[in-house]
Amino acid sequence: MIHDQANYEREGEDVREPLLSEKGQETVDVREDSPLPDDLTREELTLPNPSEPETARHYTRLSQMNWAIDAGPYPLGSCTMKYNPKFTEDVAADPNAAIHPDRSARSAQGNLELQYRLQEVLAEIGGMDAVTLQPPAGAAGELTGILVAKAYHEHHGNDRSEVVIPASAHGTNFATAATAGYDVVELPSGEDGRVDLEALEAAVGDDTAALMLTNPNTVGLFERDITEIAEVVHDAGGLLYYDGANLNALLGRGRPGDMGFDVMHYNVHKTFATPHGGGGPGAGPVGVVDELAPFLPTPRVREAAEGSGYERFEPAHTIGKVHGFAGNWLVSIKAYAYVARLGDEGLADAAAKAVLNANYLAERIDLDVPFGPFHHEFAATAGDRDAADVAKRMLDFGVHPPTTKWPEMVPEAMLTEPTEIEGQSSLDDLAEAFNLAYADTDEALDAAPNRTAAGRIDQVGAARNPRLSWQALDGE
Amino acid sequence: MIHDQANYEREGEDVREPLLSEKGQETVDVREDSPLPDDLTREELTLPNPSEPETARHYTRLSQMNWAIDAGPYPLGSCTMKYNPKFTEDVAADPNAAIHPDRSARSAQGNLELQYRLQEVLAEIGGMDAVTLQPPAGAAGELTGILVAKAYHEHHGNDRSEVVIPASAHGTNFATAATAGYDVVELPSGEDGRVDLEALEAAVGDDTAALMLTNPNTVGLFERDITEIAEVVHDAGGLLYYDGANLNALLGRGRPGDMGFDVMHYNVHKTFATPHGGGGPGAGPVGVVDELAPFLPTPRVREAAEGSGYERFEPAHTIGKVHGFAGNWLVSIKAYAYVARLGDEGLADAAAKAVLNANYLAERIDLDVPFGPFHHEFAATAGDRDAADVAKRMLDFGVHPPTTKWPEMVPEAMLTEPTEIEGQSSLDDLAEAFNLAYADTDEALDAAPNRTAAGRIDQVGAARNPRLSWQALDGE
Amino acid sequence: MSRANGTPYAPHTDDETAAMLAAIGVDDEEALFDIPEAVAFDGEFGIEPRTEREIRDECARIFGRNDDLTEFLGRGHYGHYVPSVVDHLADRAEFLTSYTQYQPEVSQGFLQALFEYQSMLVELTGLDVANCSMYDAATALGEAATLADRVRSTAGDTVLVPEQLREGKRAVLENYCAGADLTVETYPMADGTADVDALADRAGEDVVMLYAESPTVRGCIEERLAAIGDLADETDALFALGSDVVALSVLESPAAVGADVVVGEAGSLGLPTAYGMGLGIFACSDEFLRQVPGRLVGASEDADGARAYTLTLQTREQHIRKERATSNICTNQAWVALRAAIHAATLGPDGLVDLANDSVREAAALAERIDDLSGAAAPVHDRHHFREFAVRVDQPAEAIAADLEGEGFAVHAIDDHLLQVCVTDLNAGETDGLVAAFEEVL
Amino acid sequence: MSRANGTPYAPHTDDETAAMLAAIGVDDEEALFDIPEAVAFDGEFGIEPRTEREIRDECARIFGRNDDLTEFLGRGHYGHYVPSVVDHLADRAEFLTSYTQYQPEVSQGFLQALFEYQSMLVELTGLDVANCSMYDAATALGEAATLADRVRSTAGDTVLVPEQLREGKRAVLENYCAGADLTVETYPMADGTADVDALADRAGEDVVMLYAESPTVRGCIEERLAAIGDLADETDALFALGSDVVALSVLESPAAVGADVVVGEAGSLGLPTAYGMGLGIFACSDEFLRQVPGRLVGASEDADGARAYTLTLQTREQHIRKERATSNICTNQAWVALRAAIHAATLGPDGLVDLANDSVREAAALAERIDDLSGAAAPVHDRHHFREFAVRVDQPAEAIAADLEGEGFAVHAIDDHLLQVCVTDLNAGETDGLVAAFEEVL
Ligand SMILES: Cc1ncc(COP(=O)(O)O)c(C=O)c1O
Ligand SMILES: Cc1ncc(COP(=O)(O)O)c(C=O)c1O
Repeated sequence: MIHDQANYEREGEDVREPLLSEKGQETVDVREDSPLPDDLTREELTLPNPSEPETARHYTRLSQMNWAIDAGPYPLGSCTMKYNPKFTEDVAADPNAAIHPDRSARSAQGNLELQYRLQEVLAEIGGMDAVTLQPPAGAAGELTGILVAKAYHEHHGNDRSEVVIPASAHGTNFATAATAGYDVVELPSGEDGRVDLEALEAAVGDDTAALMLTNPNTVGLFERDITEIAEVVHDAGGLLYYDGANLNALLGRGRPGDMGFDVMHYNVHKTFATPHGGGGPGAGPVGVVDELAPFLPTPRVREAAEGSGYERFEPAHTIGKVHGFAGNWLVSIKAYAYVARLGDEGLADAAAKAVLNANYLAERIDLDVPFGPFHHEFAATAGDRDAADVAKRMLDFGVHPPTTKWPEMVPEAMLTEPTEIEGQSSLDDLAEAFNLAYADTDEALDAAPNRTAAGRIDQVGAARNPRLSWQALDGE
Repeated sequence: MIHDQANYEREGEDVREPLLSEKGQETVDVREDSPLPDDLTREELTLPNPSEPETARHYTRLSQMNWAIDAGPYPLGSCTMKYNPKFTEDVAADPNAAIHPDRSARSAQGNLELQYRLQEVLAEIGGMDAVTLQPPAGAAGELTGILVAKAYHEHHGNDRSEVVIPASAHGTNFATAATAGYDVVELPSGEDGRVDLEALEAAVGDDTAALMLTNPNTVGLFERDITEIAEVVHDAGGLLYYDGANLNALLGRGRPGDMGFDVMHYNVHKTFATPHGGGGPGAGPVGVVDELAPFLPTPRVREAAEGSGYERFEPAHTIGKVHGFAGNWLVSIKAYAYVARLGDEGLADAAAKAVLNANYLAERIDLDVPFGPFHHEFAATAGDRDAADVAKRMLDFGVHPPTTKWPEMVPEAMLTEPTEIEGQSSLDDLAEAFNLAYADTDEALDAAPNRTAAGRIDQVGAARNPRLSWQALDGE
Repeated sequence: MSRANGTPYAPHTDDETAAMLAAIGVDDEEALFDIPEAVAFDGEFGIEPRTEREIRDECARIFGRNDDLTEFLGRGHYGHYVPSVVDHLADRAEFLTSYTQYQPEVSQGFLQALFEYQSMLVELTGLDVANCSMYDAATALGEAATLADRVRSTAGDTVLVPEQLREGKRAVLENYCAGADLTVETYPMADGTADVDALADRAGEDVVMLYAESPTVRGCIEERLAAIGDLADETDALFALGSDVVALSVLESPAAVGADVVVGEAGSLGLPTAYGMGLGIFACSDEFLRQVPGRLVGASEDADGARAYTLTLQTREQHIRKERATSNICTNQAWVALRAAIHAATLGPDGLVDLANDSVREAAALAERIDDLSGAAAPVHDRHHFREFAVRVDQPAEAIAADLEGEGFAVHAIDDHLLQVCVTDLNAGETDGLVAAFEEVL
Repeated sequence: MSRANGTPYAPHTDDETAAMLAAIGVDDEEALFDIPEAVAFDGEFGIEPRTEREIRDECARIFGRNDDLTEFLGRGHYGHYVPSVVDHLADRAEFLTSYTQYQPEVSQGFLQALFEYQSMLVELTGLDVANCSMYDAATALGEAATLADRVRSTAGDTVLVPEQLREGKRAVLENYCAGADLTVETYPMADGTADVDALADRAGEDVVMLYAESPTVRGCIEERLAAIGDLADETDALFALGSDVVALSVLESPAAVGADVVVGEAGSLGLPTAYGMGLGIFACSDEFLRQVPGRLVGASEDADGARAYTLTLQTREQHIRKERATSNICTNQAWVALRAAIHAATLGPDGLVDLANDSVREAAALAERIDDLSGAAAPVHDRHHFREFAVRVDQPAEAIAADLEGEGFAVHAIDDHLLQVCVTDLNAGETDGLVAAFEEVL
């Protein structure tokens, strides 16, 4: 397939759709009409003031210059770009759900009920005992989980200082552990791409607060030794944290709770198909086993005394809060609607088709895939080609390329996760894009992309000379 | 400006986004599960069965291959392509308004009230005494109006056989008169582009049922002699029909009723900014003076006895119905919301800005504009260039071209109506597109357009070898 | 850079307005108007501008005055559940805010969608050609009559329609017929469908078009369509069949029973219950291709030889053929056709057939339950029903309908002692309530 | 071509599944799973799949169980009327269903929108740099503390915050501070704003960050921000200012009062009342550019020399810098930032300033009316208020709030005899009702 992306360009001026500021700004004398004394107010405010038709056109054009899952395949590995069912938007737009978080529990029974229901289904799916919906994204879920683990250890008089993380883990795992005040112990990958038990044993000890793991891992391999891994960590008094980013591969076939994980986050903008929105909002609910439940953020929601609905409560040893209010509520609603739509069968089928798709696509491409058997994603290697260049060239063929150059254990990695939503023909399109790009000349790769709104962008220059606002462009 | 339109193309196969049927069809054995006897059912049904993600992607891609007012200027003369305020969509989506037309009046007071209110404001705006909302488009309004005129004449024992229509009128005027069973008398345009009073006097007589006129006319000229025109027609016993397509130029500055028109339609998808939807749905309410009110379609809506709300009633000599139910209801709602948003001032300003825009744009382009002073639209002439070719070339410059080759009184006409919603900069874009295209080489014009999803399309071939369904493409 | 009061939908700042006036060479916008004083308007409409939010509140209040009834209403306007994806896709601005596809190169998206809609109708009717919409079933029927007038060289001028026909449809037909000097006459019905024997007696050289419906307005599935078609054929009358897009997915193919033209309603897909707003079907055989009313999208090639779509056979249309056009229709229901096509795609043939089968089953089941009540008999007609059926009540129908309304349910009162009840997926979950209400009021 | 039961969001027909399995060379999907039996799950979740329509009905029923109250609630989460155009544009699938802009060439649209959002925040704060979002005001405050920890080489580890601070915000801050070994301490308030004299006494070398808010959680506009900024400066502490996007349009520019960082809430534009869902502001001066948490969009050039946008300075971020990243944030609130930007564009500076001015005027007017009632005094603090204010009541506040709830109104009970009331454009039309209810229950 060939895709020309829409473009609106002003040739002489070397800009595409002009900035709102370039279309016209207005300066308001703030003090003129102000009910406040002058010393409390600013003098003036200068902002764009487009009319509604101009606003509509501006953002319509911008949107047309943006790739999306509704335009075509978007197989970013580790990102689980699923189709976002439209009806979930309508459910979330219910004005009755649009209430203030400080409502009394009595007057917010509807929201509490939905929160409770979502907590329950998530606990079931993850094999966990208790769930909080508060964390507003996966990384926030990680922080919540690690803080819960920390509180648990401290509560038991255990001062542990390290979190063990496989080298192939997502950057948020490392950053989270650091944010929580832990030292990071990086675990080198085993030769088969999985955790090396010996290396784990060497890394784990009295200082180990937790091991953070995702399973299948970031190249799609199931950690077959998960029972042994759990034993090693638990024996040392550590806890097992499950990074839920890859849960889509396990739905209905394995539950972190059953594998020995003590705490996990769910990445609902991946597994449960809530829209990524160009980088959020997401939601990262956290599930824990019973022993950790008293440490979860406050408030949680539970059934109240019989027949009296739902109530909020503060867990006995709560870590406090990880979001000012109840997290990304609209996202919670969409996740609930998605899970309800699929049910047991649909969830299991989602996993099956996600794994089928990854395997089929890997079969169809000319690039090597060093590790296996993989599940919902695989890391192909671009070999002696630059993975980033191959990716740029793929853009010309009507698909979005995979995640590139990560994880590092695969050289020139192209981490690919088609998810269950692609059919055979779009997987064939993807494979063709891979193969055409991979086989193309160096010159073609250098010159790519050619059919996108913008040509290859100078990212080094952007960082060297940061211009981060239209104010910074002024006078250019 | 330069605009590349989005395109999804399958090169080898010479198709863009494949047809739904090409993506996969399913044949269902209808009788297998049918509660009906075999002799009442078809054997099988074959239709596409895309999954929801495929459906979403299909129509998202198709939409990206379609120009729209939200993408840029769309100055089709006589079409009044305004910005369609988004909030009117939300108002029309109110589930409480989504009721069945056979509801009792008592249980449908809300819908009746909105109908009544819209009737009232339209009557006020047109200077008419009574309004029906039933006609589902402008042409349907014309037919309604002419049938009302006919019924009126017949009621008064007048059997008149002709409708007089200026040569420059819209095709629907002619076709409508014919549909209503009238002979059409075509009135040649005067030298100044307006109705020639002498020609009119010659054309009008005992057989004249009505004169159909739009004012300003289709090149934007106000019929200055409208009072005399009305006299001529009325003196002969005829009625004056106002084609509301150009009402946008008159809002708050002139009312058809005050000019002597007896019956008119409002084109709400032009004047009142309801979306054109790629060719409908529209709405063509009809207003009449008191004498004609008894002939309007049934039912109409009026206030019931004091305090008891609204009721439907059948006009004494109704022509019956012109739509199976109450017309395009959702469009009526949007029109009401638009009029309410603008109010008196806004409506008058819309006309002012529409006229300002047309005059400014005409000033900016290199093409001649033979007639004037025009109001909301003008007919430029492409002179010795082919207007259709110039239009195709304009497509490459990020604008939609004007209506071409109509009306015929202007050679190689480019009938241009920017409406009030374009600002100075987009008018300058439009002017630039006009001028670049007009000045371009013959070869460039022949080869245009180049940046649209499809290149120049063979329309003669399409008509010579009609393939009107995917079934007709089978085996090609 | 500020804006004077006026329409919020014009972008002009005061400075821009001034610059533009200066470029034209006039002092103000008034100077651009060439309206003689005698006919100029300097009054007020008295319409207060309101904010977007005020209007939303106002209209919500107004629509809130509709009673909250569960509707069991049909008779030509049907509500089915419209999947959310239909709204989301059809509302895309590129579809909603575009005009008719006069420049096909930049309008491939909508053209292809309409081409696909036509193709779906071709499959559903079995006929060769379907246009991309009429306003509704009633106007489509009117257009069928004028087509018959053009293509049939019988001596006659009679359009023969069933005695039981929705009043509004008949009234619209009359208006289209009047201009063509056609006369509408009726043939008798027997138990909710055509009385074919009586029709055979009535048929003759004066008939230019014979119209039958299935399902009929009473919800009955016509059992002898082929026989009716034969009667039309015998006198060279056009056989026009009226139906509904959902029913067409399971009923005998119109082509198979000899229909020359199919008209009817397709708005039962894609549209919510919309106070009667519709989407007229118009399909016919190739023979009448140059006489079809309305717009047609055809496939062609572009300069690169790739398949492309365009409006075609436009010489039929008013903007070219003027008073000799096949119809005066211009703006039609394109966006509604798009909605119906998306809805059909979402259902797939499986879902569509299921919906149709349920329309038969639910109607039969509900009729049986009502029949069990004393004081009511249903279905009145010994026929297979689609979505709806007539109910005979001992008490006056109007009174019963009013009482049911008091209980929160709307049904049709169609004759002194006849009600009509329509069940679709939207109200199928509420039949218990309806039956209970019937019990209450009978 | 049919589909087995399973997720409705996978397109595979049975035939396709079979063909794909054959291409891989396995018999069924099970064979592709490499999960040891010991940890495999073969139970059931017990989740019944439901149709789209059933779920819509179910959720409508659930949400219907929220009482229909008119809310006068604020304290960090504010609802303003969101113009319809915001929904329509932000809901465009190209925005809503896209990922983070890792391939900028194909993501110019969203990148430009975020660049514009950053620019609006730069104007509103007067600072050089604004990121393209944090989760909410509370997490943004937490991130400010860790930034302070990184950039300030004071000996101390104290984060000094107002004694009156929303509980949730403080709790979140504590969690961010804990990891950085920072301690949160408070300074006293005087009449709803900082007690600057007491603060001067408290300030010292141990303070790494001094945080003040305007408006404060009590809705008071801080009058001595510059003095507070000076105090921070004196000990080289970071001066972090908390505010709200609407208030920023009229209040003294944070840059002018010496703020190093601005955090706060921008979700009061673009989002409806959303149960606390928000949009965290994070802006700071150039000095801290390499220490900013979260995503930044910068301008650059493409191969043709045309301006283009891209995520930039990514070496700050977790996916590159791992445990040395400036924050662990990855997915943020991009789409909410888009909504806020569209809302701001729709208002323009005029509309935004009007909204802010009304927030001052309406609060003052409502406080006055409540003050007139016997048994209540408002505003409690002798300050200028923004949107909200405290009310002292003679009776227990909890009881009054509960009684008001019985009358259909929600307000905050913030202390034994203190209520808090927030008025925005959304409820300004309902103040008569609130005052009447107060009269009823006092
Ligand atoms: C493996 C893994 N872990 C954690 C995260 C972080 O999740 P979020 O972006 O929701 O914060 C991601 C996100 O891409 C991920 O892929
Ligand atoms: C002058 C004129 N009259 C009548 C019509 C017909 O209106 P409609 O398309 O709504 O049927 C048009 C539409 O373009 C027009 O421009």
